[in-house]
Amino acid sequence: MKARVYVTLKRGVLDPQGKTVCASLHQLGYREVTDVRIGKCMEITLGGLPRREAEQRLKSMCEKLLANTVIEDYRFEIYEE
Amino acid sequence: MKARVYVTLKRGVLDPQGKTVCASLHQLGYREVTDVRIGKCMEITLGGLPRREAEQRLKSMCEKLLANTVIEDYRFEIYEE
Amino acid sequence: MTSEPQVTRELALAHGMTAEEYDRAVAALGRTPSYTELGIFSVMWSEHCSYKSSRIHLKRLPTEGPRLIQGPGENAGVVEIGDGIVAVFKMESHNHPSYVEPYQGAATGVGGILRDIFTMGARPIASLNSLRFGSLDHPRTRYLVGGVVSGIAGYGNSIGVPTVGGEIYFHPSYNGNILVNVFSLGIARRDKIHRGTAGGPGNPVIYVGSKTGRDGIHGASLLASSEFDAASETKRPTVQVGDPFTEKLLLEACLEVMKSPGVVVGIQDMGAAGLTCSTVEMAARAGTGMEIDLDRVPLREEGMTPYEIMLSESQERMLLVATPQTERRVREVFEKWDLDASIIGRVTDTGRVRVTSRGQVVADTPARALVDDAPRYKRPSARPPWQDGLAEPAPGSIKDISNGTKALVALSTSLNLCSREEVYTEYDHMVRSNTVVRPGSDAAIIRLKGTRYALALTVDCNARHCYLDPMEGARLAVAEAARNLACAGAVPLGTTDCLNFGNPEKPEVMWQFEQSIDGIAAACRALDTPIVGGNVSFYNETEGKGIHPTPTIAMVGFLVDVKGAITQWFKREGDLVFLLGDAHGSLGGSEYLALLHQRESGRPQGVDLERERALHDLVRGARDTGLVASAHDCSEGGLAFALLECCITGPQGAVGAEIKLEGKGRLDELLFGEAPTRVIVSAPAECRARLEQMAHTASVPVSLIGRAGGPRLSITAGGGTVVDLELAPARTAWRAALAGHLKG
Amino acid sequence: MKFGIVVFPGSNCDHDVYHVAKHVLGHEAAFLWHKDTSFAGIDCVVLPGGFAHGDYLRAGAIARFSPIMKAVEAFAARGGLVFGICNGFQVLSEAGLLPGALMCNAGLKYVCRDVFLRVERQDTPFTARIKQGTVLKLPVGHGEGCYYAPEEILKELEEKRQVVFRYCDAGGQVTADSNPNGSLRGIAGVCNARGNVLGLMPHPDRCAEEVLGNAQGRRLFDSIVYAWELARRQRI
Ligand SMILES: Nc1ncnc2c1ncn2[C@@H]1O[C@H](COP(=O)(O)OP(=O)(O)O)[C@@H](O)[C@H]1O
Ligand SMILES: [Mg+2]
Repeated sequence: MKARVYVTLKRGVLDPQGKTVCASLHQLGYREVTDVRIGKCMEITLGGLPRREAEQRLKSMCEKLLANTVIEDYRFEIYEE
Repeated sequence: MKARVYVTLKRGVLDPQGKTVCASLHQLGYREVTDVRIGKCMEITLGGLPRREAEQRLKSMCEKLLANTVIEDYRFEIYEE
Repeated sequence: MTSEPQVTRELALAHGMTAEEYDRAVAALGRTPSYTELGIFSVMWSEHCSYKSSRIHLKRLPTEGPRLIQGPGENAGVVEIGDGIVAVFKMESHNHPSYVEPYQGAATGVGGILRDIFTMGARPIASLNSLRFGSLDHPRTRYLVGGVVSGIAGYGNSIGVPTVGGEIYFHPSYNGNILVNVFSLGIARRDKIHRGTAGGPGNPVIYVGSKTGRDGIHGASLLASSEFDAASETKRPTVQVGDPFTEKLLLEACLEVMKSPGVVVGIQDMGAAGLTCSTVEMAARAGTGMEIDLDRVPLREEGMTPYEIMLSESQERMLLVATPQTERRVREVFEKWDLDASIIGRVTDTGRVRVTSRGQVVADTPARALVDDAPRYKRPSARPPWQDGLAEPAPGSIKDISNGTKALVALSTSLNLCSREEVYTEYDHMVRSNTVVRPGSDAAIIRLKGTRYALALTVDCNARHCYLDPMEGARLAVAEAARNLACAGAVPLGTTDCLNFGNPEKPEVMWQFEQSIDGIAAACRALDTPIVGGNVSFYNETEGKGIHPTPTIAMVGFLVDVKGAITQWFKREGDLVFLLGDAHGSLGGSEYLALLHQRESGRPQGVDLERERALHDLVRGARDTGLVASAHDCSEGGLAFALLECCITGPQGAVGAEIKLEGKGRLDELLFGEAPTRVIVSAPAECRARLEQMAHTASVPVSLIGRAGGPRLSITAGGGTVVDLELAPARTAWRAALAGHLKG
Repeated sequence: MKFGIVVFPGSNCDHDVYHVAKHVLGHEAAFLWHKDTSFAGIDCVVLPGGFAHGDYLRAGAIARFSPIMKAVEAFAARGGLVFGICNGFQVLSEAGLLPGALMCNAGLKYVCRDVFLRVERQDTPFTARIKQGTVLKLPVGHGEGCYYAPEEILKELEEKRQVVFRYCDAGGQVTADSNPNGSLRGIAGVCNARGNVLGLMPHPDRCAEEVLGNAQGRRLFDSIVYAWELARRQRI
């Protein structure tokens, strides 16, 4: 079983990277881009747990380690390969 | 229109960050995790282009700036809000 | 426009004001404040911005000296170096934000102190930090250490200012309140110093730097002005994320625009309380007023209210006053660096700060009243009854030792005494290519390019001493900082402090604070090192538990010639080892007692400031005569640990020593007892007579205690070997210990 | 001779290199602003250390698109000397002027300390005064210095002797312990096939004077001057 975890900055939190990349895209001529926000995406491989339990475990991993909930939001999706 | 761009390390390229996160998860008791790979996920907002064109533009943004194709793969999805 | 809440007394209380403070605000205005005005009063009169509990005591600090150009009151202090060059420095705390989000809290702390320096027209060239964390068995400690250190590194490295020194200690009193104190120093031409004044009615007021967002509304000011409790988690405003890249641009642009005289009339960073604090303070300092239009403030988010814009603590922003003739130049420079620069208003002669939004006046407050008429409290203070209980005669029932090797190894690999290399290698301590003595000696030394001058930097505080005896602890902290400078070969130029305490509404905390102020004042006077500025951080308490009083002292020293720099480690086989100062130390308040006997008790040995000063003069004098190869301050861990440090801290590897100590009494006290006014120096054998002669003239005790060389440190006392240690493995263990502790 | 030092927004070691070129070596030096599209009269272009554009996204990724980089590329194509130090190396590799990529340090942390380097060849302008096999002590200061290239590129680099510096221990042995960042094959510096473009992670600019306790970095700059003079004499 695999999971993809997405960790993104909360709305309203400054994203210096995104801002800078956006400006750079403009410079390169991609004027159609109006905003860029950069986050992390993690691909996690997990041993066989029932889906429900896996969901709970992932939630707690995110809260404890993978995301810093003071400034970041997270979401994840579970899938079978 | 929005796009999500995922940039991940190529298979075979060592991902020390993923390894460390995996080890930390073990330490925290999440023994079911067997692998973690960490990549970037970018949320790009773009002004109205036809979808086909948007795809082409995004591809070229990725090749030029958003990914370093020596070490990274990318993929993206376009969606309307 | 969204209508603003009606201002009531209750709302004022919810803003952290007292009923009297609210009445005072109403009186200052002559009417009920608007919502935005209430926000302005509440932040300006918060503890963090107004120093209402500390101001009357800070006045006792010595803030004058022949080299002092700018004392407290500006963004940073200024002292003369020579040849028209000045040093600009200050220290600030960022304790609360760093506990909430360690990486960003520490990072934005560094960003803030750097802005304080370049606001003055100085280029920052070195930083220090002083960190306190809880014990390792507290579940959050490791996370906090990792985050804080990486945050300091992330910001400082990226902006290209070397972090050349600092200190880190662990103690359970910081479990719920870590301390992150950051110091930065810049240099400038004396005639290019800028100040935060809004002179010249009619002059344009220009906003430069990042856009304003909703981050940190009521952040630093409120967070740092009340105790921490579980509710702060929910009350907590959005944490600010630092953007060192933008700050680097801001730094370059500001320095460029300040280079030509007359372009900038006044400039101030937007730190705590953001636009509010900068407009009010700049106008108050100049005795002028200001009119600003919030519609012209560059915003990052939509729909921000005037209240939010005035109180936002978004990072990497500055407020600048130019002239009608120079405003174009300002805009050109900021455009060159791809930064926003927007004229948001004008200086007026009304003495008021008038804020409009969409054509409506949302605030109109007197400037001076907000600063000068801020409440000032002489809070009750009292020596706590438990204080006497701490002074129990130190060794008490503790059994003496017959051999010190094991204890020495334990100390050298302990969390508080082991090498800090694991941390400082994460800081770029070499960028700008000025670092002559890197972290790891008593003081860091940086050269000043284009001159022969150098500066020595150190930051010190032994909070255990301050807990056991706040007045003496503060004196000891200043003495130690000055001693560290002397051991580097430098004369103190000036001092900045960061006074970290618990809740000032508690009489015992206020007593600790007052005692510390008096201790610092006395020591700075005696050692000729005026206070050029500083910071007070109260309310370092969680659920009623306060920290050890921690008045951190950062001191800057001067070397006329960089060639006179001294380091602490033994250099050559065969050099003689001397102890300058009193041989006797005390176990009271020692690291030995705390680590090996879990006792924090006894009186730290006090300092005789006259003798301390004589010792410093002697070390520097001996250096000038070419008589010292190394000099090391002998503090935590006592004589034995200081000797071990002389042996193993050198970057090239260990140099051993054979030491013979005279001394009656307890062996543990002889080896590990602590005392101020002691320095270990090494010198070539032929220097002995002259060094002893100089010491006698200076009335400083001197004893030849051994000789450097060999692969071991061996100490004999009373005819027997009391320490015998092979240094190569001891050095490896000392270096690796911190990483090991932190890995857990 | 005249050094041109590129200033990107976020460059930090531009002044350090300038100081070495002008005040330590006594040669001419000029800053080249990243928005400029051309330069003239420069004999060696240095891309200095720092965090160009904050190193956001990837170190060097944005800087490579600075207008000045076209001119640097053309200069290199004409055989001009181009020296990327630390962030400069990252920019050159992102720009494709040097092979491979610089990734996050294996230890995940920024690392600032002295390392030892083995000089792998003397026949480059940057090492002309340093014997092959010499062990130098230089400081590193980077968070993304782990050199990576696919196996076939590594092979090619070795065949063409493009690896100019490797991390080693004090005795010159390339070991895992002496490698500060996990670089493949201990690679600390590579040049292009022609040998006129060099990227190096450690900082010779931070150790070019005795007052700083180490002047070994000066040997690289002396080499550059020597090679340039040699080339000029040959031209005459
Ligand atoms: N402990 C102290 N000792 C001396 N001066 C102090 C101390 N605390 C604050 N000050 C001075 O009071 C002024 C206001 O400080 P502060 O509000 O911290 O500035 P900032 O707005 O940069 O935070 C500064 O000039 C500062 O140097
Ligand atoms: Mg300030």
